[in-house]
Amino acid sequence: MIRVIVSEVQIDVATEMAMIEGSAGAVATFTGLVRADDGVSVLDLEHYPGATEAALVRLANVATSRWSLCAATIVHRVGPMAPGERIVFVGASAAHRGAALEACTYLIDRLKTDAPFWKRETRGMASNWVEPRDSDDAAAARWTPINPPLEGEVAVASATDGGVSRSR
Amino acid sequence: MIRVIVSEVQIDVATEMAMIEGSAGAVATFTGLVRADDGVSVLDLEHYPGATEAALVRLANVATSRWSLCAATIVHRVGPMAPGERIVFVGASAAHRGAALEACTYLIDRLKTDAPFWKRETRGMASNWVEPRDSDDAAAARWTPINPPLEGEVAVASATDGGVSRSR
Amino acid sequence: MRILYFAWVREAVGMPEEIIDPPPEAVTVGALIDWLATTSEGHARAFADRDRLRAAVDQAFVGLDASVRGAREIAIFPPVTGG
Amino acid sequence: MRILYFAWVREAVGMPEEIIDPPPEAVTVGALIDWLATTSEGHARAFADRDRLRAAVDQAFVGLDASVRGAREIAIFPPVTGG
Repeated sequence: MIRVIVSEVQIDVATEMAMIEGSAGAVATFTGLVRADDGVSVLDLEHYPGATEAALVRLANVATSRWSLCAATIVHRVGPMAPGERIVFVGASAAHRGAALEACTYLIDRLKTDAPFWKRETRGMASNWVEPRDSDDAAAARWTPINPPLEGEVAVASATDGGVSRSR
Repeated sequence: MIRVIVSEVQIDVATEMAMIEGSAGAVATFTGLVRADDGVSVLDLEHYPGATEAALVRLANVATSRWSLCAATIVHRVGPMAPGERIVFVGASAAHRGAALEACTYLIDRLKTDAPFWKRETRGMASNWVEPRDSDDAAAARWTPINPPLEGEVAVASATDGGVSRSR
Repeated sequence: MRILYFAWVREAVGMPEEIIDPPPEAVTVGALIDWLATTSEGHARAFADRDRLRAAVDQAFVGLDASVRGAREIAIFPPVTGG
Repeated sequence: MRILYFAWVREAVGMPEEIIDPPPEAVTVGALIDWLATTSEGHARAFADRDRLRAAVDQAFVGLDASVRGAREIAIFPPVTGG
């Protein structure tokens, strides 16, 4: 089961955890938050509606094929958010832990380089666009060569507050 | 912050997630569940009271030192549980995702070999003790050599339904 | 042809999107950017440093040497920073 | 000296713990197990295959060649299977 949500609404991890657990034996998750300790008062997330959801669905599908996942979830917040709030939640569930943990790392590593999001930080009166980190490119690159997405697996998701839920 | 709980009470991941997030930028978690699809009707977890909590606190402390974590949480259920229920939840939070993800994998890999728990499965009328898996030994071994626990970091935790919460 | 801009590219250009009718020599994304840079000071500023630009043709990430032939939607933006 | 048993070792021995007064030659965990195995059929059955046994002395995991000198609590159990 692939679940992709791009939304201005706060991320509800309890709901996401419950949805991804299903009948799997192992669930690994990653949550990225607006750090409360580095002086940022507002983090703004801009994205490319349509292309973003398609990229995330493709990513979730590739991970599901590669690690035989029971489920893959990607929830990404957009718009303005405050320190301590969740920016992104990714989760992978599988029969055993190795697959879930590896797929979870893959999802967040590739999301950083493969999905069209842009962060702008506000500190005091100053706003600036976040520069990409070389370490993100390196983290994403260690997963190549990847299996190409299977034909017909790439769905274009709606850019609404709802999400895309596809059964496999 | 180290948080270790060994309890017969169901694991509340929403609470655990909220507690571990704190002011960190990155949280990685792993949840192990009683698989709902392999014929097990009851999973019983036996443990060594006192020694278990000490082993888990030691593990959380080693991970916290090695990856400079903001927080490490280990919650392990004991007693009888049903398919779909959570057996274990581990979480690691850090400033950046690499540390959180690696520490999370370390915590669950080492928990499998370093903490005195024993699983008994009931299928139909038959009960049997689960045999250890060679792959668990291999997964735990790839983390050695580990930093030894620091002097004075090993606290003996109570074996009650509460937990051990230690500020660092 | 629809052109979309994001993040600081959007801010420098001064608009989130525009409909353009590029000249026939703009056969690649790079050549299209060359031409767009001549259309206003904001465009010139946005496109001054090619190393900081990324693009998508019909919502697929591509290099600046990719063809724009037959494309309906071109997006030009900085390196992504999500997650 | 307090001896604890867990999992199928506990079931085979027939009790979760016992207080014993081992003979002086039982200086290691292995030697203690040798002696315990003579105390009942259940003990003998529990300790038949040494490769399947693990131990802790005063709550620290040890090998079967570890000393029991001065120990207050010895635990004998199968390989662990938590998580």
